[in-house]
Order: sequence, then structure tokens, then C-alpha cells
Amino acid sequence: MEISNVFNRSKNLFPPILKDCSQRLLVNPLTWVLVVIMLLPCFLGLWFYYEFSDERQFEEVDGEKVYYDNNGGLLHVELREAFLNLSSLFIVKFIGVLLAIMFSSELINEEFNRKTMQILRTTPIMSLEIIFYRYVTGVLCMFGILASSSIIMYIVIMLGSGIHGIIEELEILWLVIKIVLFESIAFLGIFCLISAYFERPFLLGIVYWIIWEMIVSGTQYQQITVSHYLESILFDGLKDIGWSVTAEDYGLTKIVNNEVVNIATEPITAMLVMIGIGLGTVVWGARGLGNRQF
Amino acid sequence: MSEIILNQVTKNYGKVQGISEISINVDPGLTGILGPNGAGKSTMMKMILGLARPSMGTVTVMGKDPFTDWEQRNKIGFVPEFDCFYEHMSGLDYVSYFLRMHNYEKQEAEEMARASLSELGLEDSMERKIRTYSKGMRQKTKVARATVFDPEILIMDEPFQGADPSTRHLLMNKMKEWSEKGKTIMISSHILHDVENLTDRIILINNGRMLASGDRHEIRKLMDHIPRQIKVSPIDKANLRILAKRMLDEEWVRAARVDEEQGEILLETDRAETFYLELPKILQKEKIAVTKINSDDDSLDSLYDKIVGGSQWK
Amino acid sequence: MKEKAQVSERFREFKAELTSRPSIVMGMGLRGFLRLLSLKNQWILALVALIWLWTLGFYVLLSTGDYPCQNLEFWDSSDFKRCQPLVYYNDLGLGGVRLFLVTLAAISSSGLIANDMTDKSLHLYLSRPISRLDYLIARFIPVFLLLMCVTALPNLIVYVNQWGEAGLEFDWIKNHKWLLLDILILGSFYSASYSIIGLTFSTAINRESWAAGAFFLFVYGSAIIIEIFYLVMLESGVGDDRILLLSVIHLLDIIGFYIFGTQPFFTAFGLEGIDIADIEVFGVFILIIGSCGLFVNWMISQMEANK
Amino acid sequence: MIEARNVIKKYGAVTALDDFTVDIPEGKIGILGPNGAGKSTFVKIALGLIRTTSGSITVLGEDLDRNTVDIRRKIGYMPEHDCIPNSMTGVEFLIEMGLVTGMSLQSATQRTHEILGHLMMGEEKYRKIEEYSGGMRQKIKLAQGLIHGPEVIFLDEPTSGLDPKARQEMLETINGLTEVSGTNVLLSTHILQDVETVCDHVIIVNNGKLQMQENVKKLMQRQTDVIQVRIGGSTEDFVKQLKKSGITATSGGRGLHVPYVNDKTFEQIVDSAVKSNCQLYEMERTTVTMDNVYLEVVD
Repeated sequence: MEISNVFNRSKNLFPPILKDCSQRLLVNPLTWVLVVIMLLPCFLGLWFYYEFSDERQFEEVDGEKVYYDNNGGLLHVELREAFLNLSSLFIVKFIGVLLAIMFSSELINEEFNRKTMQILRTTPIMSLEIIFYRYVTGVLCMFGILASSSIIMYIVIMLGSGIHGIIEELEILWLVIKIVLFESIAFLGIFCLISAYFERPFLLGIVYWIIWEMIVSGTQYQQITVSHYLESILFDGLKDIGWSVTAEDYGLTKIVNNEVVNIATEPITAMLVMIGIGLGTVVWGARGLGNRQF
Repeated sequence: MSEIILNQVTKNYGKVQGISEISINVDPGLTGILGPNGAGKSTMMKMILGLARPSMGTVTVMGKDPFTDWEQRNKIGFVPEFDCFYEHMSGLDYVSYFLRMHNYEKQEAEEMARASLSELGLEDSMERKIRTYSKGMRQKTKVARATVFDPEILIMDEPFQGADPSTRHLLMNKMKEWSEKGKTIMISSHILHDVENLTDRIILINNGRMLASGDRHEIRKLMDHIPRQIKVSPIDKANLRILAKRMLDEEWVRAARVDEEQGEILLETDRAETFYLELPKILQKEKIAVTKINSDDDSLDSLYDKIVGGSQWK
Repeated sequence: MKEKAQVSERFREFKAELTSRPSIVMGMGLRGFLRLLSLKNQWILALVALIWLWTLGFYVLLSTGDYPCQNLEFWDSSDFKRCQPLVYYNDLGLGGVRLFLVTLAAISSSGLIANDMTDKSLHLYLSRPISRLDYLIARFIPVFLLLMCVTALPNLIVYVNQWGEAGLEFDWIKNHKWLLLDILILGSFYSASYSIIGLTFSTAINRESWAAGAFFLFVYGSAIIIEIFYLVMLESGVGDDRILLLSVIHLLDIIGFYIFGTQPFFTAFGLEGIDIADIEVFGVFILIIGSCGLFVNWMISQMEANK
Repeated sequence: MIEARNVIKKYGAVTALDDFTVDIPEGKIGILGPNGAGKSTFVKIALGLIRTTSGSITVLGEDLDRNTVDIRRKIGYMPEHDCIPNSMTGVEFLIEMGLVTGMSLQSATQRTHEILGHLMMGEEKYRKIEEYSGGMRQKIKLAQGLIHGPEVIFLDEPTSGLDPKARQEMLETINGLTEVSGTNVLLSTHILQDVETVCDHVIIVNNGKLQMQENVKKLMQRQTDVIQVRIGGSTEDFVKQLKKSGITATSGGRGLHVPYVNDKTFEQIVDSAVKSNCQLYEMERTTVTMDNVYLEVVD
């Protein structure tokens, strides 16, 4: 009964929230500052392209130009490393988290500050609905921004190795986009929870990120961090593509009885855990909002 | 049955006292809530809205607990004291956005919002961004948002603050209209004159305690230990002293003062009911025509002053 | 004798005797200066002390070693205390002191107008019998005096010390009157420029801490970026010295060198000799200061007109 | 006190004051008008804070075009919004304002304490302003306008946000101001009852034009043709009795409205009350209120 009601309502509730919240997120100057910072390495890529485009050597295979560097290595193999490093270290670990903190605070905490949350609390909808639709909008926006930035970055960086290089390494791009999606789902949920309970989500979000994610993620008990699951997906994806990577490169090991043990999680499990984290934190956040006194 | 029932409600925010042991029943119609700043008016309103949960006691709105029962919130409208806008929206967007939250279709929501806003005199500016609105327009938008879905109960916290007299007049007329339709309206205001014009039913709060509630004339009657001063002015000034002398013969008149300049007699009584019943009879018997029987003590100002101002320590 | 009983008014009519506008402005400025130096502003005091230590320490350390100096005509000696230490004063102003000077300017100027704007007491000041320009001058004086304290004052002490070394002869001062003038001009030039730019930031960003940060980042960020850019261009051989004019610090330094009449040389990279026409340098300078002044004036006039 | 001749003020395309001419007498003057009618613009022009587009304005006999700054020595201003620094104590702030106006330190200090005493501020004047309540902040704002003993003081919404008691105090203070020190008051407000209780004169502005200028006392004495009656006991009986004497009472607002014909009507009301054995709480011919006047003029 209840659930069908909620479902029926969703077609009236979700569109305006989607419209308003995505507008608010996309018009926010801070978002664009982050996007610009995120795209700065692209210019570096462009610069490199123009600087060294004369020095590349190429041969034609099936009418396509395959580029080599001076030492005879495939150029796109070198460039894909640059892209992967940039996206996994810079976009996922730095900009992505900042964007999640910013979005969650804009979506939820800002409404407390503007006191529109009080009005929303006097409308006949559950607090879960208030928070869930906002969360979904946030995930969509964040995923959209991160994914499109990744694509732009991919194209710009791989430009050096010609069309052939761009097509050859598309798998890496899909992998990055997948990671970005799950990152949005998990981190946004956690920061929404923080926003729903506390007054200063920026500070607490960064404290959580530094103390929890950065310090715990390399240790014995790293399964309690989101970073672990993200790294697992990355590690497994790269293995699938056929890179020679070890779990140690991604810190997915722990030491038991002086032996190094691989603790990388299965990608399917990792994805399910992240979706679970996202939904769980949203439900928990909704409980916090429902019990909140004004 | 009363729409809103508060039973021995106490609310503390941490160590800060909000309200303490308030019991009232609010019936349909207009009720004014008065009290100094920080007396607990807003806290009481939030309790009724289900925004806060009482520390002790129970709140019942239309038979249900407002904090947990969110489904009946479409019967309660709230006009907060503070600004609560998405500044980037237009007034029309803002009202229809919240209508959608009340589960209305897009088309329907927009039409209702348009109708409600133009009823409140915002036809020309409802497409403008709220950012550019003046104080009065903001108040009107807030009221439009709270009333557009036709709620049974309307809670208004300082709806007149910062509004110019025309806006205030318009809002008051609307409120009277709604209360005649049988809705329950609770309104708090610092401007006693406005409340006096709107309604006789008041609730007086100070320091989180309820000091008085009910019809203000009834309240005044209960306070008969404070003598009441009544002004009477005869048409013929020659009758001033005669009437004063005659009135002093009655045992329930404690004092009389003649004010020649204003042409009136100031009578002081501690049995007001008898006074009001007997005075016309005496006037008729003595054949003295008067143009005015009036008491400054009857105004809300003086009532407020007497209850909030001094009597805490008595 | 018995005194007569009397009753006086509770609140009497009052006509204040009011002073003239210049003295109001001076008073406001001086009170602001004293407030900056009060014990509450520990950071400002610490920075002032640091700059003084730096200057005097520099002087004491250098007086023993050899330092490039133009020999004086009277004493044919390469002893630092006896030579005309033009280069010294320049280096001092542009070396380490520069970092602290900008920091000090950022901290001290950021609050002056920003605080008035956040709590809106600006409206009250403007409804007093002073014009907008008077208000700006009154807010400018404290920073100016504070910066003078750390630019001109220590150098003057060094100057006096040198005079003492030279035997306190009046002739020495007469021979070095241009040096004295240069010290004063350089000090007031730096102080005035930085205080005007600082006040601009204070007006534009009406949050004290943000204004200080923005001022600092703007001045230093632009200096670093332009220096790197300049180097890159120099190596590729397409360099144009005019690019240095885009950085506030470099612009002020170039003018500082003009004031001392020494060969313009520049930056930590030790590049020497730049080729820019005087008119360009001063043109850019006047443009920057003028636009800062106009901007502040415009911002405040906006506040008057609106609510 | 203030004379404005054909003042026009434009902000870009918006005309705030449109050929505004007024001659404001001395005393306590209330300025009324809807939002955006040009009240604040007029006050700011009179303060010399902004210049007119055209037209001339004279304050206290001095032409503002020539003398925008020095005229402020004779004027005090209390703005509408909160505009006092939180970091200072009340006394410090007032002395600073006095000094900025050009007083010497001694007279500023002495005057500060005198004013604060008059405004019934006790020990709290040595506390930080951030700890003050709304009423106290408002008092400090008023005090800073009075510090240099101005001949005119502009008050912009002095009672907004105050609770009834604080409002009462504020109004009494303003009322006392002219009596004690002869200061002229120019009061701009949205609360019409403030004007009724405080002012001698009222000016209504709308659409940048002067709509009305009238003496408040005269205005308030205008009587309407309605007698307000309030009855205890059975109202129905009373209405029936009145009907017998040929008078129809209508219920209005609070109580009954009885049309006034002549003085006989009062006697008939008294008779009816006796006959129906009711208490007669109130019987008075209603007068014009500021509300009526305002709505008549503005709408």
C-alpha cells in the first residue's frame, strides 16, 4: 500500500526536484571551478601534442596511422598510462571527492541554511523521499560531469597517438567511467549522510576523507573504506583488459604471518557493496532528517 | 472538537527552555498568539507543525500526532517568520514546486499557483525571480505557498513583518475570509493593533509559559481584581458633575474624576459586570444622554501590558 | 548660607562644538592606526617585529662583509659603513622584506573596509559629516602609517647610524640628502601602493579573511606565474620585458629602482637589465592605482544608493 | 524644516521621485507609503547621501546642492537595518561615532553617557554589542543618531522587529525627544499606529509623488457615521429592541455597528440596552483611523 503510494507519487515529485537541483548544481560557480581544475591537465596534453607532434614516427597499417615514439615503443601504450594515472589519482581521488562533498552540502545542507527544509518537512512526503530524489539527482549530475570530463580528457591526451590510439584504448575509458559511476554512488551517499546530521559538511567531509579514506585505505583493515572497493574494480578491470598488474601496485594487500596476501575484492561484490553503501547511507540519512528537530 | 490540542507540552532545546507545560485547545477561526521576543511562540508553532517533538506532553492535530503522521501535512499550511526561498526561482515556480511536492500534476500545479498568486495581487511580478522581490512581495509569496493547497489549518508566524500597510490590509482581509470558511488560523504578530482588528481570541505567552488564552474580553473579566476605568461623556457638559455625583452614590463605583476639557467622566470600578448592566438604567432614569461609553482598559494593548508587563511576581 | 533648591532637566538640549573635516579624518586615521598596533592584533605586531629584525640584522651582518658599494668621495674606503649603500637599500626593500611587507599589507588592510561593509556600519560613517573621499582617506591612513613603519623607519635608522659612523657631521647629510629623500619616497611609495590595492580587495571581497587571502594570492600568484612565463619566453628567445608590468610586485620594484636611480635588475633569478620605456611603466602604474581608487569609490557609492 | 522643490530622482530607467514637492514643518513628522514609493530615496537625498537628478532641496534653511556634507552636522540618521559593529562595546561605539562627527573626546564621552542614561541603558552599555537584544540594538542605533545633538533626526522603521513592550518604549523615547531637547523627528514606518501615537504631521508618498500632507490631530478628529456598540448578554434581544425604534444594527468586526443619525441615536441605544437587560460595554462614534486614510489615499 505504502510502497505503491510512494511509487505513484514519484512521477510528480521527481521531475521538479531533478530540474531544480540539477540547475542549482550546474549553475554553482564552485562546480565550474572544480571542472576547470579537472580539465587543466588536458591543456598540458594539448601542449605536449603540439610540442612533440613533429618527432613522432608512424607507419600505416590497414590505412590507419600507428604512432611510435623515438625508441620504437607504441605511443598509445605510453599515453594510456598517463591517462589512467591522471584519472585515477586526480579525478577519482581528488576532484571526485571534493565534488561529492560540495554537491551533498549544496543539496542538503544548503536547504537547511535557506530554511526551505523546514517547508519541505511540512509537506506530506516522507523524509526518505526528500533525501532520495536529491541523492539520485546528485549522482546523475556528478556522474555526468565526471564522465564527460573523463571523455574529454581521454580524447585530448590520446590525441597524440592519433585516431588509432583513441580507438585502441577505449576499454580504459569504459573502466574509468565505471569507476566514476560507483564513486558517485558511494561517496555521495556518505556525504549526504554527513550533511543530514551535521552543520558543517565541508569540514567533516574533508576530515572523513583524510582520516578514514586516506589513512585506513592502505592498511590491514582496508575493506571498511570505499577506496578499497574502487581500487578493486580498477585492479580487476585492468587485469581483464590484459595489463600486467599486481595487487601490490594498488595497495590491495595485507600482511598475515609475514606473508603478503592479496585481498582484492571480486568486482561484482565490490559493486554491490558500493550500491549498498549508497542506499544504506541514504536511508540512514533520511532517518536522521526525519528525527531532526527544528 | 478542537482541531489542535496541546496537553501539558514542554519543550527544551538542549538546556534552553522553549515552552513549558502549555495546555490549550484551538478551535476553528482566528487565534492570535502574543508575547515578547523569545517567549516561545515559534516553538509552539513548530510543535503543531510537527517540526519538533515535545520533550514532555502530547500534541494532537486533527486527532493525530503531527511529528510522526506526515500524511496529513497537506492539511496544514505554514508561513514562517524567516525567509525560506529558492532565490533563483520565480514566484510562480516556487509555489508550483511545492505544489508538486503535494503530489499535484504539473499542469494543475501551475494553474493553482497562478490563481493563488494573482489572488494575492502578484499578477505582474510572479514571473520575476524571487531575488528581486521586496519584503511585502516575499510575504505574499509565502502566504500564497502556504494557502494554495487549501489547508484546514494555517499557521502564520509574523506574516505582517516588513509589509507595507496595503499589503497588510490585503493579507488581513484574506485571513478574515479564510477564517469565515471555517479554517483554523493561528497568527503571531508584534503589532497588537493588527491582532485586535483580526480577532478577539488570543493566546498570551511569556517565558515559555502560557499566561492567558481565550476571548480577550473574557480574559479581562477574569482580571477583575485590577479596577477598571471607564470613560463616559454626556452630550450636555452641564451634566458632567451631576452624573459624577450620582455615580458615586453607587457602592460599586470606587472613584470618579471629571475632565472638563475633554467633556468626560472617568469612573473607576471593580465590579465591571454590574457597572455595565446598571449604567444604562441610571442614564435612562436620570435622563442624561451620553455620546460615549468606552474603556481604554479594554484594548489589547492594555491587556498585554497588564499580563505580560507586571504581573509575573504577583 | 543655604543653597537654593533647584531642579534641572533630565536630558538637556545639546549643541556640540564640532571640529573641521580634516581633523576628523586625521583623528579617524590615527585611531585606526593605534587600533592596528593594539595588543589584540598579535600577528601584525609579530610581522612588524620580524621586518625590523630582518632589516637591522641585514645591516649588522653586511657591515662586516664586503658588499658592492659606490665609494664616497670623502672616504676612500670600501668599508660598508662608509660607502654609499644605494644597493643595500634597494636589496633590502626588495629581498626578504618584500614577502613580509605584502603579508603585513594583506593582514592589516583587509579588515578595514570589509568589516564596515559586513556589519553595515559603513552606512553610519557615510551619514556623518564626512564625504566618501574623506572616509576612504581615513581608512587609508592606518595602513599607510603601518607600512611606513616598516619600510621607511628602519631604513632611516640605518641612515642615522651611518651618519653616526661618519662622525655626525652635517656635511654628510648635505652630501647624502638625495639618499634621505629616496628612502622616504621609496617607503611612502610602497606603503601607498600596497595600501590602496589592499583596500580595494577589502572592498571587493567583504569578508576579512578572504580578502586577505585573495590579496596575498593575487600579488604573489601573479608574480610567480609571470616570472615563470618570463623565464620560459626568455629561453625561447621571444621575450618581451613588458610582460613584467603585469605583475604588481615587479611593477612596483621597477619603479622602486627608478626612484633610487640604480640599474634596474630583477627577481630571484638574477636577470639584469630590462628594457621598458619610462612612460609605459608609469602609465601602467597610474592605470592600476587609478582603477583601484575608482573601483572602491564606485563600490561605496553603490552601497549608498541601494539598501 | 525641509523644503523640496520639483525634485526628480532617477535610477537608470526607474524613477524613484517624480516631481516631488513638499514643505515639511518642524515637529514630529511621519512619512508613509508603500514599498518602493520613494520614501528611502527622499530621506537619503535629504541626508545628502545621494544627489537629485534635478530640482532643489533645502534642509534647515541650507541649500543641499551647495552643502551636502556639512549639513550632516545638524542631522542625525537611524537606518532601518542592523548596522552596528558587533565587536565593540556600546559605549566605545557611541564615542567613536561622536568623534567621527567631529566632537572632542571629552564631550563625546560625556554626551554618550548622558544619552545612554536617558535611554535607560544600565550596566549593559559596557558589554559587547553582539550580546544585545533587539530592543537594545535599536536603542544604540537611536543613540548614535542623537550623539551630536542634531536639529533633525531621520528614523527609518525604528520599531520593526520589536516586541510590543520594546516598541512602546521606543515610541515613548521618540515622543520625549522633541519635548525635552527640541529635536525634530522625521519618522518613516509601515506601522500606521506609530504615526498616530507619535507624530504631529503626516506625509503620504506614493509613486514618487506627494499624495497627502495633513495634521494628524485634525485627521483623527474626523468622525464617521457609525457607532460602535458592544453588548454583553443576549445580542439578539438587543438588536430586536433597536429594530423597534427603527434602527438596523449590523454586526461588524468586533461587536455591532449602528448607523449614526443624530444624537438621539445614543439614547435609543441606551434604552434598548436597558430593555433587553444587556450590559453595554462600549458605545462610541468611531473616528477615522490612519488605516482608512492611508488606504483611501494610496489605493
